[in-house]
Amino acid sequence: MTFPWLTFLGLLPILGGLLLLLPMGKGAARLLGLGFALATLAVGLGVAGLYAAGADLAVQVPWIRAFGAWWALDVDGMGLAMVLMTVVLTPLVMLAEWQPPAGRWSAQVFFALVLMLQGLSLFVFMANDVVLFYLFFEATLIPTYFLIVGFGGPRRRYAAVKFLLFSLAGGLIMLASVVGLFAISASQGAPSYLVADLAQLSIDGHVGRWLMVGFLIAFIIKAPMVPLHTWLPDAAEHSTPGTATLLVGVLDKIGTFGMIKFCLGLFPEASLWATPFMVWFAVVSILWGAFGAIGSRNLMRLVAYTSVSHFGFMVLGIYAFTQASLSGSIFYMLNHGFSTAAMFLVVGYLAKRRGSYDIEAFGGVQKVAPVAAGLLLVSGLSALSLPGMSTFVSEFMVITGTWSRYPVVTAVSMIGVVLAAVYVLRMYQRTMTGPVTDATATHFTGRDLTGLERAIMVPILGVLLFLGFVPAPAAQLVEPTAQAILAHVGVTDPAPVVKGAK
Amino acid sequence: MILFETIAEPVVATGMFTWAWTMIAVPAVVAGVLLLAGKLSDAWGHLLATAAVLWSFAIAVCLFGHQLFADAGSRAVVAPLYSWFSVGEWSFEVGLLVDQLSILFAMLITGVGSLIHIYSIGYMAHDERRRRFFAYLNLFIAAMLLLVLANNYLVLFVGWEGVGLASFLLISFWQHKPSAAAAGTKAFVMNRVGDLGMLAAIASMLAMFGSSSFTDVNAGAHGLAPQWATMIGLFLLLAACGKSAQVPLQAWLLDAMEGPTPVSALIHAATMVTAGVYLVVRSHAVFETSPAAQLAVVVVATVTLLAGAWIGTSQDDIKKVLAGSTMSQIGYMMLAAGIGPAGYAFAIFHLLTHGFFKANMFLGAGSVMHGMNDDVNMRHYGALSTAMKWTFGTFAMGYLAIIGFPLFAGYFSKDHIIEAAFAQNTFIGICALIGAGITAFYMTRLMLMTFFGEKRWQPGVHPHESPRVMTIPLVILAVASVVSGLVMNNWIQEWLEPAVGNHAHEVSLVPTPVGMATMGIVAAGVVISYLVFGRGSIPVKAPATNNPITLAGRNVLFGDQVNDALFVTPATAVAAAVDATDARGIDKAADSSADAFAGLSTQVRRLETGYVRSYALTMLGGVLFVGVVLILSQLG
Amino acid sequence: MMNPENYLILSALLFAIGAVGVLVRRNALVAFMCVELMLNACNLAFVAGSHITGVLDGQVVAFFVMVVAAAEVVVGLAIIVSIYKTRRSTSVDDANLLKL
Amino acid sequence: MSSNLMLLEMAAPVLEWRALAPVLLLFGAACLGILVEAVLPRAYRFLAQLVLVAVSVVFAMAFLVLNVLSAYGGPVAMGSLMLDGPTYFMWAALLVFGALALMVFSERRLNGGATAFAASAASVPGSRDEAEASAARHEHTEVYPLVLFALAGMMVFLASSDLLVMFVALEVFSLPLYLLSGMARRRRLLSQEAALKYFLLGAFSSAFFLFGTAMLFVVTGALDLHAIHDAVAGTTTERGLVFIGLALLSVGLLFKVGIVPFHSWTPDVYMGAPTPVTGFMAIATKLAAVGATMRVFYVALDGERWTWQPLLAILAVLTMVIGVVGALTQADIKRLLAYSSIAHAGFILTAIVGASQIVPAGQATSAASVMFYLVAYGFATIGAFALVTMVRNAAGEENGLEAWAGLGRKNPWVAGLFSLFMLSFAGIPLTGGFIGKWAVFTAAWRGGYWWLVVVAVLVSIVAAYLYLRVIAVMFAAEPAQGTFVGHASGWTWVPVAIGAVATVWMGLLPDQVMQWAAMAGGFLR
Repeated sequence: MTFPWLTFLGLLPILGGLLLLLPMGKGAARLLGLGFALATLAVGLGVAGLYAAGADLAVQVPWIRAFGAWWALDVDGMGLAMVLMTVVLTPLVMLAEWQPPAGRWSAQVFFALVLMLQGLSLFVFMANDVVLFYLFFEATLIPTYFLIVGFGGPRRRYAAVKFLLFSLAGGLIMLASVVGLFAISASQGAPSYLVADLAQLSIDGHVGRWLMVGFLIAFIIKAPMVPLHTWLPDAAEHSTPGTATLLVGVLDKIGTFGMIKFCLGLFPEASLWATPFMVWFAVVSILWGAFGAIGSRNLMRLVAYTSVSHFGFMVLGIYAFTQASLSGSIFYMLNHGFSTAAMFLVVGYLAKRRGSYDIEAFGGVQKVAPVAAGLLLVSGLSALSLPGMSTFVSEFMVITGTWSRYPVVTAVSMIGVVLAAVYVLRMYQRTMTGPVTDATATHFTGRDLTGLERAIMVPILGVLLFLGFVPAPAAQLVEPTAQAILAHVGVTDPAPVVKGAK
Repeated sequence: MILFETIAEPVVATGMFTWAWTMIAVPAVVAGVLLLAGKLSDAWGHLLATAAVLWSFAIAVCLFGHQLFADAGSRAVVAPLYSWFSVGEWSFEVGLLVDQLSILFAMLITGVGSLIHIYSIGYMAHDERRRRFFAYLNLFIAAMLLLVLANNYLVLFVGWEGVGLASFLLISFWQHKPSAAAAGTKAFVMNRVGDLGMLAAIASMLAMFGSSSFTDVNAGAHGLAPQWATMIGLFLLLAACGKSAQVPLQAWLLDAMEGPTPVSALIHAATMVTAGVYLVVRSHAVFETSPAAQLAVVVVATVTLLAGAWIGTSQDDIKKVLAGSTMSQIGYMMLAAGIGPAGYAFAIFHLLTHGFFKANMFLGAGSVMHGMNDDVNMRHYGALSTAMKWTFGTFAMGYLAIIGFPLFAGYFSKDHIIEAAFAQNTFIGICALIGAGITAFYMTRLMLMTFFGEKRWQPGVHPHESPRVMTIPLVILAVASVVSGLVMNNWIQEWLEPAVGNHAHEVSLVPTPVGMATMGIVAAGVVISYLVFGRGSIPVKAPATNNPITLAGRNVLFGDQVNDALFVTPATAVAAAVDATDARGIDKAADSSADAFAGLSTQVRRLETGYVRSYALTMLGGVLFVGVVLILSQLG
Repeated sequence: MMNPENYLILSALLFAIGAVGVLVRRNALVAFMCVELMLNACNLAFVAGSHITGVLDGQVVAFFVMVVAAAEVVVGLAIIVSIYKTRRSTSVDDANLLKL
Repeated sequence: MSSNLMLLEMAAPVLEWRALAPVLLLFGAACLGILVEAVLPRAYRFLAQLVLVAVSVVFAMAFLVLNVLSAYGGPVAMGSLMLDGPTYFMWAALLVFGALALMVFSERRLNGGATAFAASAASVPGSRDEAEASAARHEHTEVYPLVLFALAGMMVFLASSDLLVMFVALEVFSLPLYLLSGMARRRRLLSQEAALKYFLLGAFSSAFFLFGTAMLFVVTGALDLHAIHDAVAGTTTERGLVFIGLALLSVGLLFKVGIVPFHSWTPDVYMGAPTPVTGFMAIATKLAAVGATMRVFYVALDGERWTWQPLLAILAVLTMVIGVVGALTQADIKRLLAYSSIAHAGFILTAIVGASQIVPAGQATSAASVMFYLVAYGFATIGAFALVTMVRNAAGEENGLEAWAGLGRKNPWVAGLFSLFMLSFAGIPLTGGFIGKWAVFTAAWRGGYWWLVVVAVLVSIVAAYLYLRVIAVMFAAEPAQGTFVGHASGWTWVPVAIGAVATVWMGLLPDQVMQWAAMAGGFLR
């Protein structure tokens, strides 16, 4: 048996996190944590290399035999994209949170929780068994909860409980579906929770629909989509930027990831049935999130709402069922991770100096801290999907792909593109431009970003720019997943209307 | 009319043409270097940036020369760069199309761009953020070149948004001024509205043709269903309206004058705002398939050319007058482009000449402001013709060119458009004619208020001529304003024909009847303007008026008010409603369901009275309950 | 001979009286005696059942139940006495600290 | 007890000593324990009891394993006990949990050298007698034999295939628990009140159990479950009596499980009883009662399943809802855990309702799922109650939730482990609680009760809040004044550690336990 790379990849940070729970010096703890994160990054890149080389990474060991559950891990293009995003973002988050907020828990605990969260998330993206997925899906909530409660803002208790309850509610509804899957699987022979085996069952009709809805509700809450999104702005507002990055950038991806892998993968017929509803639902999210961002008076809330809008695009792309839109959605997931990370971290830098996330508290920062302002602008541009940023490519894929099937829906959703410009630039305008306010002068003069803070942004923006100009590798990575899913669902792209144009 | 078969397939780039990408890459890289290097490059940044544009200009000129001497069939060259990405059946290549149309643009952009870079060295000399300014300018040059050199709509769109970004950055360059920051945001957002059109157009093209390359779209356009041809045409028009400040997306352009004047000259007069015209001409095959879309272009153009002129008559800010004028002139170009094959070449012709004379005048205005302590109010000017001789002289060339003084650049290019308009539709022609008259009126007003009459200078202002580094570009542009019409008059139609599929008309230097009429109207405009503004003194403060025409003009035809009423206010209200729904609707529901459970919990706990006898009673009740259920289940 | 089912009815009545007694009597001792009454009602039912079915087990059960009841009395009295010593009251309604 | 009129001669009862050894060892040790109390001086009693307990439990376990390994089972003691898979599994579980609970009983460091039990349970609280007994460091080492009796009674209870034996066993394990409930060292009034309530209601419920038995006996003429099953299947006329019997029998069983509406005693008793006893009751009673319930319903009343399935389904819903909702606003941690135990009984009941008894080899029956759940729940319960004993104020144990505020700062380990157990109760993955919950839901769905699963899932959402609230209090609130974590000895820490490890182990790698449960999954008739 070859070395179980995927198991190792997921366990490494978890072990690191557990190790960090032991008493040790603060400096040592942080270095150790960072070391584990970097080691995980290295292993993650190694896994990517192996994947590229065509190695079979799949692990499949009986786990709970009585229920046909397997310790089954594997990565496809989408999974690998998410894995890479996670392993890259984690060390950056650690560096950005090198000094957790005063009066909260210690950096050691933060690092430990981040590592555990990372490991659990990695398993989520690699799990190839429904129960295994569910297990880690729910388990990620715990470290996240503590990350919010232990390090967040004034209303962190409320926000953390809200986050956990919304997520758990979704998760438990999904549990009902998971249980139902077993009953069906068992009634059709030997029970198995392997995704591949369940996909073979082609569960149609009412049963399939109801089971699909169970999964879908969980993912809708996770993604989050209107009207089950209100936990996100609160959670983001009352957590640290690093936590928010992991929460929105990585964890929320499980929502869209799950829709593709489980809703579409296990219930193709039911998913098609849900399409009209989901498409409009996505549009509502896009616009709602955008308007929410426009109305936000708090920077973290604003970024959170932008994410609601962006998740709307991802969902739209998923339920448009074209190669372009679906590939675009997956690519969007990757890009959004980095884009949100950039936004949250820069906002964090600003808030660390100003001591407030309120938009009103800023003004004229550009004059005294041009680098911070510039980075905020670039991050914002990535959020509004400016060409040259990878976010553009994915949004373009989603929009054009969806257009070829639902032009009217897409046209409505595109209002979100304009609103994106409004919320990003208005935010920039109100905080960074104008005359230098007294508060800005006090808090920002001579306190532009430090070298470390700038260095953290380099890989994030670097990825966004690189994939903006050279998106082909990422597109090639995710496209096979999209193809496979579409083939499984049994949908083909609409052919060009005008024949022989090309 | 179907003309696609006349379009030659471009040949693949060889030799010199393989260098075409450096036109874009060099300014882009320099922009990046200047931004990343920070203060290190303060000392030499502007020089490097200027050199970068000159490099691009040199390449453009070389390519143009190459094309001039090549035979007509191999002039259009495509230079594939790399495969951007592909998904499903769609693949998106990054490639450059250097054809007769794009090379003219490239030269205009890099040529005027170079002059403006040079001019800016002087103009921005005292600005502490000059390096950053040059970086943005270079970014703009790169994006604009990408826009015009792209060989497919998607890459064009990248450039399209890139210039939007550069425009945003440059308009709000003086960020400490809230008005500048707001203007930048406004420009970007309104451009984004237009971008939706672009995005929708590309999406439709992909759905229709499975490709967004010019070749495929032009080849397939005739196969479009009429409604889709119209839709794509309207989408493209929307895009063009946004970028070219055409009604109804015109409101941002006047505010854009908040940017430094070289920016206004380069971006908001000579190059970027004309991208809409380029787009329409480039997409001629689509428009030719849809008369409705063409009509829409013509209507928009006519409305805009009149609206812009109207605005120009009533503004006191010299740059805003010029901006109104720009709108109006672009209206002419759009009109020509909308007319169809008869007008394409004239549209481009006017675009080029306008690029020269408007850049000339903007830079001239900048020079005036430079001498007037950055005051832009013409009512504070007067009698500058003696104080700034070079500026005045060059500005006068531009003036003559724009009003269409015989043999000056505008005379050729605009007259052709008016003629073509008459050939299309008399009403449109008359509108275009009236526009020419108004143009003469407001430009004369500008000249009179700025350079003639008595001094109305504010205290402490000592007008002086600008340094050489600023006047030399003015001179070069003035020369171009004078001669470019004459030079290109006969040549351009034939040159562009393979690229845009226009019909070459016979053009002569002898005025046609329409040309005569135009001259008459223009003369009338000049005379009326002189009668109004040339004889009496001009009040330093704008006189109060109830004249609705003047009021509308001063308020930019209430564009902002309309936008506020139609979009900003509703959007703000929706945002507030969303906020309220989240907080008082959804969250409240969640919170109150929690409260409900807490209340329920209290009630449930009350069942635990602490009295053992009541517990026993509960048990006995339970027994009865069990019995009832059993009986019911037997019945049911 | 009486219909043995009457014994069952009697036992049910006794059982019901016992149950109601537990509900209505405040004195812990009396309440406990009512429980004993219920147990004895069961005994009656067993014996009657034994008679009806002809299986002797029912009668054996009665003996077991008596023993168990005796054990219950021991424990019960211990508890009641100790609480009486503390509170000077055997009213079950006074033992009302644990609630909600 | 199967004799009939034709065979009146007395046959000497045949006892399978080896099979019964686990039970007999415990009974024997308990009796010896009583002797110890009578014979040995105070100073040696504690040690002697410990030795007795240890020896008996270890040997009982050894015999149990031996019997399992040699596949030694079937009806024993003349058919009064049934040694089948569930019996062995639950016996083993009882022995393990009993041993862990007894360790917590033995903790003396926390309380300044005294156990959690009254120095002299018979003396009046606050009296001189009590003070003197305390001063003399008297202690009730009788608790050990009492627990052994209870444990042995429970083992018999869940194994008995005869309703009379079941009744006797019910009393055998209940009576010691009544006493144990009243023996708290602190807050003795509450403790005595708990004992009184528990006793009265317990006796009341056993009367119902007995009367139900009588009714079934009247109809079927049989006491052993198998015969009842056969007889009920053949009965067409006396359905009414069968139903009365079924209903009353259920009352007695469900009372012990803590099913609504027979749950009222639970919060009061859990709260009033000494915490180690609560911990023991919470799992051991539940386990034994659930085992016996399943045995009665699956073995004796299997033919009536269409009758009792809807009934139990409704009761399951009621139980889950009342348990969870009642716990939501509790301010006392033990009371909260009591309501929580009610809720768990409801979740367990869903699987019992599902009644999927015949499944392909290697898969889990309802019984297997329930047993897994009980084990997972048991480890968490033992650990949680052991931790409850450690949180103290100057006067002793501190159970007020508001006083637990900020415990995470004071002692992250205690708060962290308690959170782990809370998460397991909440059914969050990576804990045994999740796998258990998933298993019981699966069993319910398999039995066709998918709607019950949906309801259970919805209730679980509220339940999650309940446990989360405790975690939030410990970690997110500002530390409360005057509360501290006492220094416990290994007697407390070892059960906690075992509970924690087992909880995580069953959450991550549940296969082994699940296999055991699955192998043991069928009741023999």
